[in-house]
Amino acid sequence: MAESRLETVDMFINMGPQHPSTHGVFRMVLTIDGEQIVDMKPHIGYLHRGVEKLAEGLRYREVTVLLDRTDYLAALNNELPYVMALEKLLDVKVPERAEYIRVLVCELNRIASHLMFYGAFGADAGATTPFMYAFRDREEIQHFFEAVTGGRLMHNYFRVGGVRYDLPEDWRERLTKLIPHLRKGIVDCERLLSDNEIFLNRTIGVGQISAADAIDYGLTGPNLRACGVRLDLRRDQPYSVYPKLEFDVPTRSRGDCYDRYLLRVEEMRQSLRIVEQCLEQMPDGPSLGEVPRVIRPKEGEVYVGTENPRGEYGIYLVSRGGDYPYRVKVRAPSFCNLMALNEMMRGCYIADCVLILGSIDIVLGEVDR
Amino acid sequence: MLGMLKGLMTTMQSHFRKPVTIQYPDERPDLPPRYAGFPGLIWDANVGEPFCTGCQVCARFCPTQCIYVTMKDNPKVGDGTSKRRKIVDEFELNVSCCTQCAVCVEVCNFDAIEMTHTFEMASYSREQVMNLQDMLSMKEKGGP
Amino acid sequence: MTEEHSAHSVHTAPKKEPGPSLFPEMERLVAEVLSGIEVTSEQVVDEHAIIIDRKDLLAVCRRLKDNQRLSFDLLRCVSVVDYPNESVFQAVYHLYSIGLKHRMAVKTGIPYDDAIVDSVTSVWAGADWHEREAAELLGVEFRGHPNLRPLLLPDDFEGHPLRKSFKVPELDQARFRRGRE
Amino acid sequence: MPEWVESIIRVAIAIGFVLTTVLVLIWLERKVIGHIQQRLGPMRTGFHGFLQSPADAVKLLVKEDIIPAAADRWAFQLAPALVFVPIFLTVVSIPFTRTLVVRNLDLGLFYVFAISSISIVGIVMAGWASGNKYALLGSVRAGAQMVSYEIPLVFSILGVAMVAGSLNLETIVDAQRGLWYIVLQPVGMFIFLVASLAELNRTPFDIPVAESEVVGGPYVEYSGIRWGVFFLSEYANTFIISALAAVVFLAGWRGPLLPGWLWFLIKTYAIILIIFWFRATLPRLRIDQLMTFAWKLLLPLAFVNLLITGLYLVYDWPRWILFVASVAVLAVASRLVYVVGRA
Repeated sequence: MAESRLETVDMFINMGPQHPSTHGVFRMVLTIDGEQIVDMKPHIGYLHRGVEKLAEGLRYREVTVLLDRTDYLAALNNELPYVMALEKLLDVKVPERAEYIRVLVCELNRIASHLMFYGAFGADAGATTPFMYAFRDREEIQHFFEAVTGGRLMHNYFRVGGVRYDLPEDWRERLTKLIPHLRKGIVDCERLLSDNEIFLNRTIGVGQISAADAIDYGLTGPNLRACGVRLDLRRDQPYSVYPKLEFDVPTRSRGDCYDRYLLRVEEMRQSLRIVEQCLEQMPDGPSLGEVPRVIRPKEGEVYVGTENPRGEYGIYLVSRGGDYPYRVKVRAPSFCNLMALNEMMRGCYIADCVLILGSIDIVLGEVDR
Repeated sequence: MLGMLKGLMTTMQSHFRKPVTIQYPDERPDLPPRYAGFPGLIWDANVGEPFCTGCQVCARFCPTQCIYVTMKDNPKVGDGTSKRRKIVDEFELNVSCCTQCAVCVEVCNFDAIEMTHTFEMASYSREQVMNLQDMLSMKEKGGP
Repeated sequence: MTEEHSAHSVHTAPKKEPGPSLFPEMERLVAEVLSGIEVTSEQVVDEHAIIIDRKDLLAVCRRLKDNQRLSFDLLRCVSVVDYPNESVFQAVYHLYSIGLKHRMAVKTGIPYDDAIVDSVTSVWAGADWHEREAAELLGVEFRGHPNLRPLLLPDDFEGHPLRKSFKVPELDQARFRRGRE
Repeated sequence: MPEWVESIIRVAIAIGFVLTTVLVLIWLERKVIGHIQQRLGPMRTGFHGFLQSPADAVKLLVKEDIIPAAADRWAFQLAPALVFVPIFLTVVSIPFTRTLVVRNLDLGLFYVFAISSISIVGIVMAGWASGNKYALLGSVRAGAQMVSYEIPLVFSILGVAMVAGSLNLETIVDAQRGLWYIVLQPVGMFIFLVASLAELNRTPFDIPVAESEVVGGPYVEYSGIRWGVFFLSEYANTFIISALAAVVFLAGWRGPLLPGWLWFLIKTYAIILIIFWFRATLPRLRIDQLMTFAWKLLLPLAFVNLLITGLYLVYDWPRWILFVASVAVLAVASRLVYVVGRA
């Protein structure tokens, strides 16, 4: 018999929402041909809580509680744009010490978030130990947070005009112990994965996206910088006391999984640098400025974007007077980064799709809000 | 192969380091003073009544609306032992709802509520509610 | 309601006194680039904002992106705000230029009774999900969007939750707990 | 005592030994990996959690046995047995010491590989019968991987058979008097370890059961004791492969001072610990890289090894030449990992 054309049917695979490596309740419907992915359809919304609507029913000071729960791995970084937006509407001056405290805890939170990425990415690649190492170090950061803010993940720490509590008395000792610990932890992490041949084979060239595409899709943060675009709002649109601090904005050129991984490891180092500078430069003074007792901003609207560990976290705050915000729109970095997933996943393997999703480092809490 | 060997050496080294975990129910975590567990009411030992006057500010501001408070006339005002004209009658906190955000502590005008160190919320029922007595004893149980 | 009228009602949506421009440089540049299109500048706290008619939206966006001196290549956010008193939605596009490091906002009004606006996905692919979200949560239709399926809500959900007319039971009631469960 | 009764007793002892070993191995793995990750591992049951595995076994026994509605009932129920039986059959010919062996076969080495490759059928069957796409993917991966790695595995051990001039495991151990075959056959040892890792579905070749991709692969729908049987056979297999490596490359029970069975156990556990160590360190390969690795690197390497061993035998070279040549081959091969892997 001559060649007979075998009729084949596409196989669909539902990855998620209960899949161990979809980083939350994310669902991908994969069309696969053997091990290769033909098509991918993302489904989100399983964690949709309507944060934007709920915020319209809460008083201004309560909204931070909700924003903590959007990107729950970097809660402090989410509170920052909101309080900054509110400060702009209210025209409140923030004392310098408060600004330093904010930067300090934000950068620590960035390290904690990147460590989480590192651990989860290692687990996606099949290595179990990176996860534990990352959590070992992250736990130390959270101990520091417990001492400073009282919370481990949900801090509700930033206030209009400053921060809720001043740093505890023993913060210097705690921090000087924490920094070398983290430095050593990052070295451990690097030695485990960064040069590992299996890991290199798995990640280099996988999930590539060009700089032009990345910008078109609105990627921000480490995902964009891994493509070689040097966009960091801390530097390009300086806010808080970042102009006074010295740090590099690392970039990579290929824009694949490995670059996104390595970039975050490098960012942890830079964040540590910032933390060290905060430790040195921390001025004395009040940690909370002069704030009206009742927060009732004038009519107006403001958009503030800050550099979250995952990219630009923006708050568009509309006030029409009164005790309640009129509209709080959250520009969540993961939400935008996830749009480019399809672009990255073209023609990859099932094993790669897990890695690519991990390398974008999404948090479903802020994708769905 | 070198990269893999490096990784293998790292894991080998850490095998001989001291474990960082604690054996939880036997060993208790070392909580810093600010640690925010569930809120608890503070007892005014001078007068022998809670500081809370049942003004309901915390219930109004609670983002998850897990607090329920009522007030009553303070019986101790009559005999002159207390200056509080109103006092808390009932205080309830829905444990499964409370997110430990500490908004109630912040808005309280009488500094009558504080975040305690009680963080264990496992219970047999979904609707577990802490009433006034629990809220008061919380401070003593796990207090700073 | 004519389109002109709807555009006008948006001008009054958040009432503002016309004051001295906060960003004169930007305003001049934008006016130059958008010559021939009716543009109203607005004073927002920390960035330059323009209000345009919705029929010009695509043209404006394309010019803002392609112009060398503006080159707004990053669409940061698409927000749609509901103003029920004026019977109008306002779509706000926050733009950023990576190369030139400047920012601005473009606003356009969408009347209630004809809630359609052009999709900007052809200009910035990143507008995709933002517009889907807005379409779902506010009930605004984006003309020319490749795939305007619901994004976040359950399939059988009815209504548009981010509209002010949509009442969330928990938030609508007085903020005391009513008796014990 | 008639011979068949003695045989049954020997088999019972061997199987009993392997079953208890499995319990120890599971505990050991959790402890070792725990300490590598700076944790303690199980601590609650017994001294340092020593009773954790029996407790887990009891839990698995009393757990509900679920057969999915979409499953092929018969195949689904039969699969665990098909994985379990061959693995325990191989125990028969593993010599713990010269006397501590169920039955020493002349074709011992051949027998072990012949029997143990049957278990692939069980795994593929489990995946197919589950009526689950993840299980199917996992079992197809398992089939491809295990069949591919069977070949370098067998070829790696062929060198030993050539040098020893026998397939009888006892003879092979005796032939290692004075010089262990790890010295004469380092390439063989390397290929054997790598290929057996793949055969065991262990990191870095745990692709068929990859938790983060196919959520447990062929076993995803199994629960209770059926799943327990898979788990058991996996660890039993780990022990048997390690024991085989100890016998073939590390001279089994041979060693000074200590009794033979202790030497045997020490060597076996050393290899098992290395396997655990790998698991705690390495990430996972991708399926195409895995295939590339097997066919483009391991198999040619095994052939080169055979060639050198053949030349050594034919021309009666001194032993050190074989050693030096093997090390050189290994060095070249480790360099090739880069080149082939990137291709």
